[in-house]
Amino acid sequence: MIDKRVGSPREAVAGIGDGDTVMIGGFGEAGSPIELIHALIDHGAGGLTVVSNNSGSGEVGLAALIRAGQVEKIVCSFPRSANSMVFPDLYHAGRIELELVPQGTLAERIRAGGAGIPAFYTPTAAGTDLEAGKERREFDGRMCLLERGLVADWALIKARVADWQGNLVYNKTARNFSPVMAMAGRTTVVQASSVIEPGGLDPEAVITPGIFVDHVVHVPKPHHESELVARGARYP
Amino acid sequence: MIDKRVGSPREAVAGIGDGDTVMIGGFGEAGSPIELIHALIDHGAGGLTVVSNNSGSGEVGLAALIRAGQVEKIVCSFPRSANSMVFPDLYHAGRIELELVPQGTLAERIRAGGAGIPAFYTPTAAGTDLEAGKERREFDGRMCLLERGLVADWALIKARVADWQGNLVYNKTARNFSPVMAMAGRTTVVQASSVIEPGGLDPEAVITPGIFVDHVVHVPKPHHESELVARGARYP
Amino acid sequence: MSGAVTGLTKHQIARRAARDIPDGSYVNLGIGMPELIALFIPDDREIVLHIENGLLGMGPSPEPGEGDPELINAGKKQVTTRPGAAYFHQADSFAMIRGGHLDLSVLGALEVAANGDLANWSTGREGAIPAVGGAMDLVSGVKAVYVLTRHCTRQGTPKLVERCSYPLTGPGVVDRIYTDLAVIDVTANGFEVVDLPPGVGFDDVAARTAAPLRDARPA
Amino acid sequence: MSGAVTGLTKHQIARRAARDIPDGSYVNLGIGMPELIALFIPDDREIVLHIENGLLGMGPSPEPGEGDPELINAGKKQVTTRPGAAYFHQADSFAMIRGGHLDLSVLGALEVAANGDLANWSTGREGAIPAVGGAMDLVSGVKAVYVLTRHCTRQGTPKLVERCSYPLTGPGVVDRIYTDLAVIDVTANGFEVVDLPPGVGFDDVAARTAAPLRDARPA
Repeated sequence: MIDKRVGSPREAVAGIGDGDTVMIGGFGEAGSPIELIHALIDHGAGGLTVVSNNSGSGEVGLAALIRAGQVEKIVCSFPRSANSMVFPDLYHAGRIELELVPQGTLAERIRAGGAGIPAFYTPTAAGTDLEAGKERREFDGRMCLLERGLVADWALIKARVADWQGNLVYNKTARNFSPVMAMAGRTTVVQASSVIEPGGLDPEAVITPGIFVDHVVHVPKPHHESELVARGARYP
Repeated sequence: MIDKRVGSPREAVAGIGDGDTVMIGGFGEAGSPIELIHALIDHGAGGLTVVSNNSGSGEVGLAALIRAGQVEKIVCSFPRSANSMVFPDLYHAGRIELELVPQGTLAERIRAGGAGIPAFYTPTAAGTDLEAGKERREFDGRMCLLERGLVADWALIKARVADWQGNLVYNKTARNFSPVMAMAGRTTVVQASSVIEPGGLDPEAVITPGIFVDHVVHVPKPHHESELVARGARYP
Repeated sequence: MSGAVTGLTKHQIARRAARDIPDGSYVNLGIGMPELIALFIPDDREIVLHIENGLLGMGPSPEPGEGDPELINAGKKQVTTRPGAAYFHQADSFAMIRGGHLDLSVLGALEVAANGDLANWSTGREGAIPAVGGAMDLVSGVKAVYVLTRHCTRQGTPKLVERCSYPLTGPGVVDRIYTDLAVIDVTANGFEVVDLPPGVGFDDVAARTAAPLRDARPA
Repeated sequence: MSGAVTGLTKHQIARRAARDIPDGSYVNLGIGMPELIALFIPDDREIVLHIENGLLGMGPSPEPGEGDPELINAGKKQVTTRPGAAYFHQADSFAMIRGGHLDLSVLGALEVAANGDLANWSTGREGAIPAVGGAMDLVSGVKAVYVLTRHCTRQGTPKLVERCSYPLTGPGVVDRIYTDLAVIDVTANGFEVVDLPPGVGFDDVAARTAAPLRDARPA
């Protein structure tokens, strides 16, 4: 029988090791697997490379993971937030490395990694400062850059419903990076608000097939990052 | 108002010109837009390059289009069929050109074309006869081939339900190439068994967003190719 | 420089731009002034709004208390959906952008150059946190790029220039600029004024533009 | 060559291979003999069958009259689904394959070489219609590749060879071979027999194999 359920966020992230690369879903708070991130803070693995579109807000979730000093490098399209100085402070202190990637190139690099495509060409960022160090090549009269697929040791994502086999559906724009990160993570962990028996999801409407998922954790009422930030919460 | 409905398959394909490239959905009969293909036969455009996974069966649908002499070249992964000599006869007579592409590379090239990726590297077919003429390059110790994105003047596909804006859902394994062809066609025509008002599809379950679709034709009871072939039908 | 001139408010700029978006367009509105365009789409047109974090068919802001923190736009504000909406993941969203499926991207600017170069992601200032988001993808992929911006900075420095001094978002990408003082096309011959609001003269605009300007208004 | 020997039927070969597929595996079964494996999955195991035309969770053939011509497998035969099934498009399906997400691909063969080279898509014969389907994607992407085949052709020619004479599907890709006469691992040292059916001796197999063969059966 295929049953990918584990009992707690703590168990789900227990295998993350120092120096691992961890993809973390979400665009802002939408889709951010905040309970899994907090479990990773408790777990304590350090020297991590985090791949995530943003750098977190307030002092919870991803911002708290960064503040805890566990993140050595972040691969990111928009590491600025109106309400968090965690990343800027560490960045200015030279204590965290940033690889800045255009959002669409980031998404495509993650998909490519998950799809076994080692590299692709894109016109995005050609002729800008972000082409530094990248191979340039013209196709059909347009200058393009060679971009590499991204894979990660772990992907931590959030879903609305998971079945025991790891088939997933998401909630609205919280879907964002999660389906491609699920593909690119060697081990993919999902926290789902609802966990059901196989057969409960319409096969036509499954967004992430279970083959991409390793561990399913039931987190019935996940925190909303904006609510935690609004009331000045800190983790831990 | 956005209303992409047109009155008939004939109107939907009327713009196809001699020498155009036409992607045609389907894996075997599943997803093959047979009424649109028959309309293209009636329309008569010739010198076409067809991109499709197979070469048709019997003497209806894609096989009939080929037999009509309208196809100059086919880009295809599996142009053999147990019950059709249409393609083999023309191929042996030197009257149709074949570009043979592994199925996954074909799907990825179509997606790449639709996604604005001009080229990508894949390990598929490296070290085989199908690498002839392709650029080789090693990534992470694996030999890969450079493959180009594919776009087409037209994509002809079949869906289960379309709304007026062109949002689509499919039927089971008839989905196959249609979503990526919808992306890669400059003009995408869909025949749908059911056509409904916008708002009738669950936004979480839409497979092809309407942005990829240009014309929607209602074909309430599409023919099944295998049934036509079983009774020896020919088109026209 | 000519004397004081009163141009459009930011809402008026957005309204002016909205007038030019054809019925049936698929449009991405950038954060800030471009977002305001959504308020001014004429009733007789259906424009499908794309947000790059994964939605086609964005509707207005929710009523207070009705929103979902997981239904947000690129500016991370809560939004709603319209009939015909569809959700998709980031790679599919940027396939739409990069693949040229969107008709129009409307963005803000730090500077626009007469050759269409756009700078809007970084001041290049020492110590600033670099952050690019989807801007480079949008300008390189979408069929047409409009810029909405004040004609000059708060300090009065022209934002329309011969050559950008800030790092580029993309080279040669801007098609048209809507400012408080003018509607300006970016052409092979540089900036061309195609429309002016009441009370603004061509010379007022030329005096506040740091690049040659042609008057291309219909006679 | 040694005398007549009776090996396994094709159903018995499929049953033997099914025994070795671990619980919880994601598996793609090629057209022909590999398809038969689906009939012999032990009751106490859950194996998720992938079909490259867009389904995970393939079930058995439908009852007569119950099938849907749009729910077919790669061999274009009608199938059903199991609880937990999911449909997806071709690019996503081959992302699973190419990205190394499937545990096992089981394919037929024209020839397998001692270095793991597989030939199964073309006889290279003049005038044959070349057709490759998903075979090259499968062998280059999936974590493990098993071959199910008769040990020799109908003419008695060995299919396990030093070097393939037919065009390759992929170089160095085969991990294990199940034939009517043996289970053979492809190792850095070439072919190694790991199991024999009752009534078949190592020498019987060696005599019908056109490459060196080591006996690696557990003592």
